[in-house]
Amino acid sequence: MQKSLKTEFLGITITSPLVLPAGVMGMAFSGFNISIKNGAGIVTSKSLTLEPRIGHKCPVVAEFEGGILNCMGLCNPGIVDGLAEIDQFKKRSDIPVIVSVFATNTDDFLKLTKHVNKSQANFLELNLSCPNVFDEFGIPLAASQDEVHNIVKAVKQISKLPVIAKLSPNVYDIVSIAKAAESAEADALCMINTVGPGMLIDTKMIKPVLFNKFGGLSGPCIKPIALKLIYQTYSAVDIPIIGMGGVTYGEDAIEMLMAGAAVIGVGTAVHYRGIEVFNKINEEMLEFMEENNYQSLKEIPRLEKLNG
Amino acid sequence: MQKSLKTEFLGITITSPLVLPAGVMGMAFSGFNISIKNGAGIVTSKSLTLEPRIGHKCPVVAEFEGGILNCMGLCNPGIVDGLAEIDQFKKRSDIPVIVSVFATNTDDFLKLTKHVNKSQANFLELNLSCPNVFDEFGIPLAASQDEVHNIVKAVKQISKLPVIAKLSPNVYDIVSIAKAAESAEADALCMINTVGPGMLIDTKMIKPVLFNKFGGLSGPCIKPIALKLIYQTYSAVDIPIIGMGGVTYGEDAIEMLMAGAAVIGVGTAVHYRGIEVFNKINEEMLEFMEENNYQSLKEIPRLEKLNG
Amino acid sequence: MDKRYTLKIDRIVEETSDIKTFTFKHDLTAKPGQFIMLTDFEGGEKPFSISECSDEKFSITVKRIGEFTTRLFQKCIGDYVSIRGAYGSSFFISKNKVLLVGGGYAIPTFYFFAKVLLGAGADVTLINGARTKSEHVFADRFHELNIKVINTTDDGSFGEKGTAIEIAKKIISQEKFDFIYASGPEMMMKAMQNALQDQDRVQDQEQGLDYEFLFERYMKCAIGICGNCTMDPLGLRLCVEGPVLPKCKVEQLTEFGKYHRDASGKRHEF
Amino acid sequence: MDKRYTLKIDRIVEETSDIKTFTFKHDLTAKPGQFIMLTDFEGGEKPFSISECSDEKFSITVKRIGEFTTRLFQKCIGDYVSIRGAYGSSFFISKNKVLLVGGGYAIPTFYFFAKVLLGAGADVTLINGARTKSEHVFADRFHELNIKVINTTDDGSFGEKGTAIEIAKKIISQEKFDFIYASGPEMMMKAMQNALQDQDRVQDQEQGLDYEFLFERYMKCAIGICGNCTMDPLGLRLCVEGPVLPKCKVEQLTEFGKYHRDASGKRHEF
Ligand SMILES: Cc1cc2nc3c(=O)[nH]c(=O)nc-3n(C[C@H](O)[C@H](O)[C@H](O)COP(=O)(O)OP(=O)(O)OC[C@H]3O[C@@H](n4cnc5c(N)ncnc54)[C@H](O)[C@@H]3O)c2cc1C
Ligand SMILES: Cc1cc2nc3c(=O)[nH]c(=O)nc-3n(C[C@H](O)[C@H](O)[C@H](O)COP(=O)(O)OP(=O)(O)OC[C@H]3O[C@@H](n4cnc5c(N)ncnc54)[C@H](O)[C@@H]3O)c2cc1C
Ligand SMILES: Cc1cc2nc3c(=O)[nH]c(=O)nc-3n(C[C@H](O)[C@H](O)[C@H](O)COP(=O)(O)O)c2cc1C
Ligand SMILES: Cc1cc2nc3c(=O)[nH]c(=O)nc-3n(C[C@H](O)[C@H](O)[C@H](O)COP(=O)(O)O)c2cc1C
Ligand code: FES
Ligand code: FES
Repeated sequence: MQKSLKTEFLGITITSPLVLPAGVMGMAFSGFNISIKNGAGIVTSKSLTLEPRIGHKCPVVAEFEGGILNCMGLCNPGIVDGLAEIDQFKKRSDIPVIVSVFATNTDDFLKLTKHVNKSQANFLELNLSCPNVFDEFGIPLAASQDEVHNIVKAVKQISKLPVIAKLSPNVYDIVSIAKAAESAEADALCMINTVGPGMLIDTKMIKPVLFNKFGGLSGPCIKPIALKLIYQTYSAVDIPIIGMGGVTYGEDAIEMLMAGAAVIGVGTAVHYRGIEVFNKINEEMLEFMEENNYQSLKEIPRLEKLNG
Repeated sequence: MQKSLKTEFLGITITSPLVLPAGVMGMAFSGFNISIKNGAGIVTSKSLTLEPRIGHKCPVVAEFEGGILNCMGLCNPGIVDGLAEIDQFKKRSDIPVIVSVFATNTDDFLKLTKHVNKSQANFLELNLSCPNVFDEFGIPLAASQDEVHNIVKAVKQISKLPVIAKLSPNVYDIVSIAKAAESAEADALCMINTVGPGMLIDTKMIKPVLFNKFGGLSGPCIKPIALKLIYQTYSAVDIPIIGMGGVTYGEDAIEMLMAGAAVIGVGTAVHYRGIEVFNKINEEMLEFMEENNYQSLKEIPRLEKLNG
Repeated sequence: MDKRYTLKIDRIVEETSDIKTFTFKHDLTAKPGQFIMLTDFEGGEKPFSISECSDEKFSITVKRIGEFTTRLFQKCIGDYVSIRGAYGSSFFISKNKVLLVGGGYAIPTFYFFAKVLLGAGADVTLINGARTKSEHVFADRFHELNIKVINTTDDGSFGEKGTAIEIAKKIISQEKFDFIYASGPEMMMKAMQNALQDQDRVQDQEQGLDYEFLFERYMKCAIGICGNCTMDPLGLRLCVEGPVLPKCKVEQLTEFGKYHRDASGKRHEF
Repeated sequence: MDKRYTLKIDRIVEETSDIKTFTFKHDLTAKPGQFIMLTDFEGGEKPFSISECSDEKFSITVKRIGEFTTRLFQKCIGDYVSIRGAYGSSFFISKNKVLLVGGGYAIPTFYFFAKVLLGAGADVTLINGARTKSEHVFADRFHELNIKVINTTDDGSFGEKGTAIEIAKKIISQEKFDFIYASGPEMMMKAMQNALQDQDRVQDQEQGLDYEFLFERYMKCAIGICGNCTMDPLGLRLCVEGPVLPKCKVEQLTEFGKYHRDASGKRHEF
């Protein structure tokens, strides 16, 4: 039998489990085009906000051994123009689109949801990973069970689309956050967002390399952190997980599946291996299946769940 | 004038600002010997506990792109045998020794301190980075201002040696933790301990690579996280910082200094560049000083402090 | 890993009142058409084409436009700036008869390119345009090369009178070129494309004249991940698949000469 | 980055009731004396010397001792185990007359080594010892090589009667060797060192007989960071600077034949 990467995600059939994650290649409909041409099975928009944002001043990326730092600053053309790009994409393609939205409070998330309801997108992803907004106990929004629960719950009440909660890795107890989202009826989780943040210094000019000083880590070196958090979460919740963080080769994607991911995001690897990375990883996953005698993704086993 | 790496740390003159950090090369007095022969200016013992610990079952290390995971599990011969190794080292060398101790509560830290008071060590380092002990609010010990404050304060009351608090990077607000240690009269801070933890999976055997499943990240890829946390802390406290995390080349050490470190730990790099790494980095720092016309470490500027 | 290099400015040449060439001692090993990202860590990191490049040094030629380039113009020899790259695609190196058409700050990259073309044995004609004499650059440097140079200004104050495109139109109707390269304002390149298409119709060629254009889009990461510089509808990332695009791609670009995206990703008409 | 390889057991040979050789199809590119770390991810990862090594395959020869090796003995052909390495120092490859002295599970690494020595043109004598016939290994394989083999057992049940050291003592007093290599229990190697020192006194040589010993210490990381395997007082990490140590180092080891450290770093007398 022909090995296949076909799978289902929240009821929609996809030809590859690889997801273009939020913010990578992601302002223009043509960024989606080229990603699916190169083998992505789902695409995610840049996180859209109510108003356009030009983001932080450059430099907004810096490389280090094992990954990159970025402080794009959520630059995006705003929800209206952003959705227009998605609709333009959807005119030509039926590949599912996740629209990512970002806000710092429930009201704004609801406003964004209303916009999204009128779009052609397939899924709504809530970027709940903001490290700069705190709840009443001084806990970052992304780490507050209550905030996560309340936002997801409110959005679920009005969203016409399945809702995905995108979680931050920088929390003490990922399981409680994941459960808070699940109990608010999130349809899926997306994890992980960038790690850290971190900083690099130019030793000649004695300045932080990033103008914003700090930026989140992505790329190969965050894979171990992603796998651990995904595995813990998979062991504790029943909703599917979009697993991402450092996936660069087919092996990494298989690790994500074994840790419990339903589908797999490939972001920073676009830099390391070109936009063809999706096709390359698809190919490598098929080779792995061939070597290890799996017919379909479903057959690839998961790790035994953590107890407790 | 001859460029020099000579500097002072808590009143003791050292010939190199490079520190062998806790747990690296560190059960036997001979591990200290070889480190100082290769250019380290200060050595730190493995974190010692009241009783010997054999640590976790192997595999306890795993490599990935940009760093390594380890879950040694605080294996150590116990405080008595550990201090004996230090005393044996001190018979032959006057290079300063930091004795690192680990406990999960104030009482045990006090017992350890009493042992250390009778040893030849120069500094006492409290490993406060345990992710597995929680305070009454469910916050890990390392992230609890109160716990950190109380332990440091109690130890300071009886310690004959200057006390260094070793902080975890995995906290929401490093500044408040650092200030809690400072206000309890810690003499210095040591940061950062390992990041994460993370996990890797063997895709053929469908098992976590580490028998303990999870292990902390160290090595080049954690440098950005270390720099950021050290910089934030340096901007907020007045006590010296032992800066570490991924330092592998002279440039990295200079970055640490610019971020605000007083002296610099070099751990995982011993794997990448051999035990000669201390001499190599010393050499590279001198080259940097030559190129940029600094006569002494003191002349190397720090970044402007963060305000607030 | 792409390394960042922090370099001292080794030489500054004032080309015009608002164009300067900055030279750095550094082995960039770039190809013609590629660019670097340059920052002073004071806010802003911008792409600049390479106007000269050898084993020991390279140059960029910069027009003062806004905040960033104004600050750059205040720097002196010995001041540090930090660069990364070279990035992006480069020009096809023809061995035959080629025409280079450009204007303003976009022409100096052809100086680097012309030398490489000559090394490859090409027969090079250059149209170097500007609005007026005081904005015309690199005339003397191109003059020293073994190429045919046609200087033009819109107002006739230097060289022939007319836009670079008007001159180009004339010359391609008279001479047969194997390859055309253009670098300059987008609407100039659009006009160039029209001129080439007209010429193809006149000559009734099957293949048509082959060409490459050097594009500019707002760049942030320059390493192909942020998507800020993608061109519709192909999703070409100008920082990776560009800035030099071949005819077969250019012909498919629906946004060429129509709109571009700003730092937020919002579209703006030209 | 040192990669980990998860491999199927390709072949298992029962050497004795508690020694087995496991062969894997994998290009390890190891040098004689080096070791791999092997795990089944069920708790435990242990160092094993390489007893055979070519471009296509390699072998280890394992004695069943405790929990880990007992589990390993239950594995079948086709089962996976995971390895990393090869790690550590390797034997000096002499071109001259050499003596290899070893016993038990420590002898098979000399099979790999002897073949390399022969390739280098050395004249090889091997003393292969064991307590009794049923514990003696690799006799037939060594027999096939173009080397001089002396098999010994403590009880005389196979080959000459006596310990490997007793035989070695005799032979070095009779023949002149350029290099001696030993691999086996630490107290055996200590006895060997004493024998060599005695011989040096007898022969009144300036330099003395040169030698290398293969040591064992409790290893955890095998990449030189955890410090579990350091040997006093030099701080040699047996996983990096060892397991093969040259005479000049061995002579300085104060812990040799005296104590070793366990998994906690605690010292234990031999
Ligand atoms: C591939 C490429 C090569 C270039 N080569 C040169 C060159 O050799 N010489 C030269 O003088 N200029 C070159 N530019 C343009 C140069 O990067 C901008 O002129 C410069 O960034 C303007 O900065 P500013 O702050 O002074 O002006 P601003 O006031 O910030 O902007 C003025 C204009 O420049 C555009 N711009 C600003 N930042 C960027 C950016 N990061 N990427 C693209 N466009 C931007 C804006 O859209 C705006 O229209 C090149 C651009 C690209 C994309
Ligand atoms: C460089 C080196 C090469 C070796 N080569 C071989 C070989 O080729 N064949 C072979 O059979 N054995 C070899 N060993 C020894 C082998 O690693 C141990 O015998 C094995 O780990 C015992 O495991 P166990 O769980 O069965 O026994 P346990 O019951 O765990 O231990 C039995 C004994 O083995 C020692 N030991 C246990 N774990 C380790 C470890 N990780 N590192 C070092 N010593 C350990 C203990 O100190 C104890 O004395 C080698 C050891 C080293 C250091
Ligand atoms: C340049 C860049 C921009 C990003 N922008 C967003 C964003 O807007 N919203 C979001 O949820 N995640 C964003 N991310 C995070 C990614 O979606 C992803 O979670 C992360 O990069 C880890 O995956 P990777 O290692 O495969 O890149 C961004 C990442 C990068 C590198
Ligand atoms: C193998 C290993 C063991 C460690 N053991 C300890 C320890 O016992 N106590 C402690 O405070 N830190 C321990 N650490 C953390 C280091 O001291 C250091 O904080 C960390 O590795 C970051 O520095 P590096 O990237 O230079 O290694 C250990 C690190 C490693 C790699
Ligand atoms: S500038 Fe980011 S993709 Fe081109
Ligand atoms: S086993 Fe860790 S240093 Fe040798």
